[in-house]
Amino acid sequence: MGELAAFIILSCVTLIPAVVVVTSGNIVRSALSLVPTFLGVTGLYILLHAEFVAGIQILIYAGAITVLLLFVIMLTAGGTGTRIRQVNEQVPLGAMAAVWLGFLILLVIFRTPWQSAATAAPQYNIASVGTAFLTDYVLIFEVTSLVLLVSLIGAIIIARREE
Amino acid sequence: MHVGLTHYLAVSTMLFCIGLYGVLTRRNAVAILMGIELMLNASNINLVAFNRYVAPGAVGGQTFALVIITLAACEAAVGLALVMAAYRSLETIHVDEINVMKW
Amino acid sequence: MPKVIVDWLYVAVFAFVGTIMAALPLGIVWLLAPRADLPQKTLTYESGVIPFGQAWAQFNVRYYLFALIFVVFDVEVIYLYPWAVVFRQLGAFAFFEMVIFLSILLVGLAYAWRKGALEWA
Amino acid sequence: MAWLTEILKAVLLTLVLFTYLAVVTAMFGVYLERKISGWIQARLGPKHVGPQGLLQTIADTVKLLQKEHITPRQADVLIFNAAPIMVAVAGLLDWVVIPFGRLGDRVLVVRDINIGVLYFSAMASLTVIGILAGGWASNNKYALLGGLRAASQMVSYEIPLALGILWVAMVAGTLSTVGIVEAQRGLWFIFSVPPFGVLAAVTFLTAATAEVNRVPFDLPEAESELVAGYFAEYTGMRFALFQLGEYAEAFAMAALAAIMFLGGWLEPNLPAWLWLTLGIAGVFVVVLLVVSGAARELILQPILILLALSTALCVIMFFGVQAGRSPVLPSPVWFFTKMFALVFFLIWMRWTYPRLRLDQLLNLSWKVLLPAGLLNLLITGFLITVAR
Repeated sequence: MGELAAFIILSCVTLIPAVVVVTSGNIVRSALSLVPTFLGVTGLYILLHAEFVAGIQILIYAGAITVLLLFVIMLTAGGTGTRIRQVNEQVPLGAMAAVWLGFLILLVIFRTPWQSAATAAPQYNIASVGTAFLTDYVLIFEVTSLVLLVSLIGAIIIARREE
Repeated sequence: MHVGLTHYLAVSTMLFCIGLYGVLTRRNAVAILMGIELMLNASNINLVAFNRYVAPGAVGGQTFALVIITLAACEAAVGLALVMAAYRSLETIHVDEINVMKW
Repeated sequence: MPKVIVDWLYVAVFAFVGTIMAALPLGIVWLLAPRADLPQKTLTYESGVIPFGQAWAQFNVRYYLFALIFVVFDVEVIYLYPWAVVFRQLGAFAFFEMVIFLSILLVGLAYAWRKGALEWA
Repeated sequence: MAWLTEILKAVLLTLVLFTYLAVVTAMFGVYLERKISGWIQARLGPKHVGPQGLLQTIADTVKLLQKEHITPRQADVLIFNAAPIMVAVAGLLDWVVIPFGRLGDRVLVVRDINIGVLYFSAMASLTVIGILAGGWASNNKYALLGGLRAASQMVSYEIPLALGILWVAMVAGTLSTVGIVEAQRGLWFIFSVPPFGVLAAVTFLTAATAEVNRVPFDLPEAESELVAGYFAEYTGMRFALFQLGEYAEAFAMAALAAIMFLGGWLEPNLPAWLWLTLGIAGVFVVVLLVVSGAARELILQPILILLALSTALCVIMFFGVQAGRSPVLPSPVWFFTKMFALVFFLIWMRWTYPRLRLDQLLNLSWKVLLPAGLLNLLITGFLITVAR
């Protein structure tokens, strides 16, 4: 009962601001609406007992990526974007594509007999995630740092060109 | 009623489609990136939900969710650097106005 | 109820009730404070000079560079958290994995430093 | 209906904690700041409202409640109103994981979240969005510039802050704040693995000062250049909410530093003779000051008061340890002593160092604190690995 209520509330907290993100005519409001969406997703992670992922979600998505987006908005369009048309001429097409794809995926999801193994909630902790990274997924772990390095260098080169 | 795997998958599908709609209909490159972030979040919900319901003993899903968060951050950093570069040479960040291949 | 759920239930309640509590004084002000709309008063404050143009103009691109480097290193930090908790149990192997991880990233820092992305000029 | 009782308890705790923040950190914090600033500049500070001006900030709050809210014509009203609330709530959420002490088996903490310190830094990072939003929504050049400056400064120092936290997490082997305090039963972390504990503490405190935009890192608010920066357009209670968030966060940083490096609520474990020596030394200095007449100097009076208080503490501790009581004083006393000592330190720094330039500020973060923090982590990790 309580779980379902929490799930419904969190879904609304996630989905309603997400709609604002893609429909608002004011780009800064769009970017700020991302924050409740990300926090709602954090709540869903908590319901799934993935506490560490939830903490990272707040730290990276809400605390870093949103800030980066806001910076770029303020450095380029600024608030002047508020009076400029934000959508292209593909709105009906895009809406149709999104609804159709959503319908198909939902159909697949509801018709698939999922094998839910879990009945009792598992207890995850940060130590198991850390152990997984440092033993089973060590290659991913090291390659991640390469990806970070490459994107850092690439982004610096692109952003600083012509200076 | 019990909250099961399908509930999470349904929410994540909706989030994914909202993000897709944003990507398809926005003119502003930053807004398109926001749509992509929403889609990546949707995929993360899927990963963590599958982890919890299908393989509750392991943490593979959570690990992959972390990797996707990392990739999302890299994507945002590089994508937004491209936006800044485009803005400085073309003075616009609307993708339907960026139509030269060389400048 | 599992501990995780209770913990974060508290966090959610704190955020919700905290928002109400923070908005409360604004409501009290709405009741108590005088209101008089004068055109001069709602003018943007620029130390008495009549403002020109919009504030929503452009600023230096360097702000973006710092935000960019921040995001990359913030992501690096999220891998340090689980490592810090478990490296003691996993021994030397885990330690050297982190040394490799960090040295690759330090190359990035050195690159940014060398290219002057860390300068404010 | 277990969850309903939990929600009720949570609501009650929110009310308690919010009141604590409003009264102890915001009101008393502002009072302390003004009083100590006054002392350092050889003036009296607030004096007229209540004994020693204690009620000054309450009067100020009542005044602020009657102030008109001015919304600039060109502002984005919704975001303009939401931004101060967001900053205040982020300041409140920091306190969920701060343990105040321990009575018997109960730890006085709202929730001991498993990922405690990670949670703390995640919540602290939310403040940036509120500040950026407030600066933008004002549609004022100074406010936006201040907001951008504040945001770039706060994100720059978030990494060294996290490195300081990580050092502690590494040595303690846990992220829970209660676990971190318990791990310091033998030795406070500032003294462990010398001198790297001190280095981590310095990294953390520097980054924390910058994170809460205090002098010498107060460029975003620089009242002489930016007319208060991102809250230039905020009046009355909205302005007060920004201040509340800022003081809540500053105190939370001091509290976290006390928890991570100074043993939180744990009592210093010193032998009786040391307490006695400290006490006698304190009494000696106080007597010397009074006899020589130096105590009549205005600027020495606060020092005299602080000295007398710590001397009293030493004497109490001596008799307590002699009587074989352990712990001598209730644990929250120690927590608050340490926290207020760090708050005093922050205010003291404010009147000691000049404001940094923007390039110096960024250099300090990226070229000094970040490499130092990373090396500190690696060397300490190496030492711990070798010691095993």
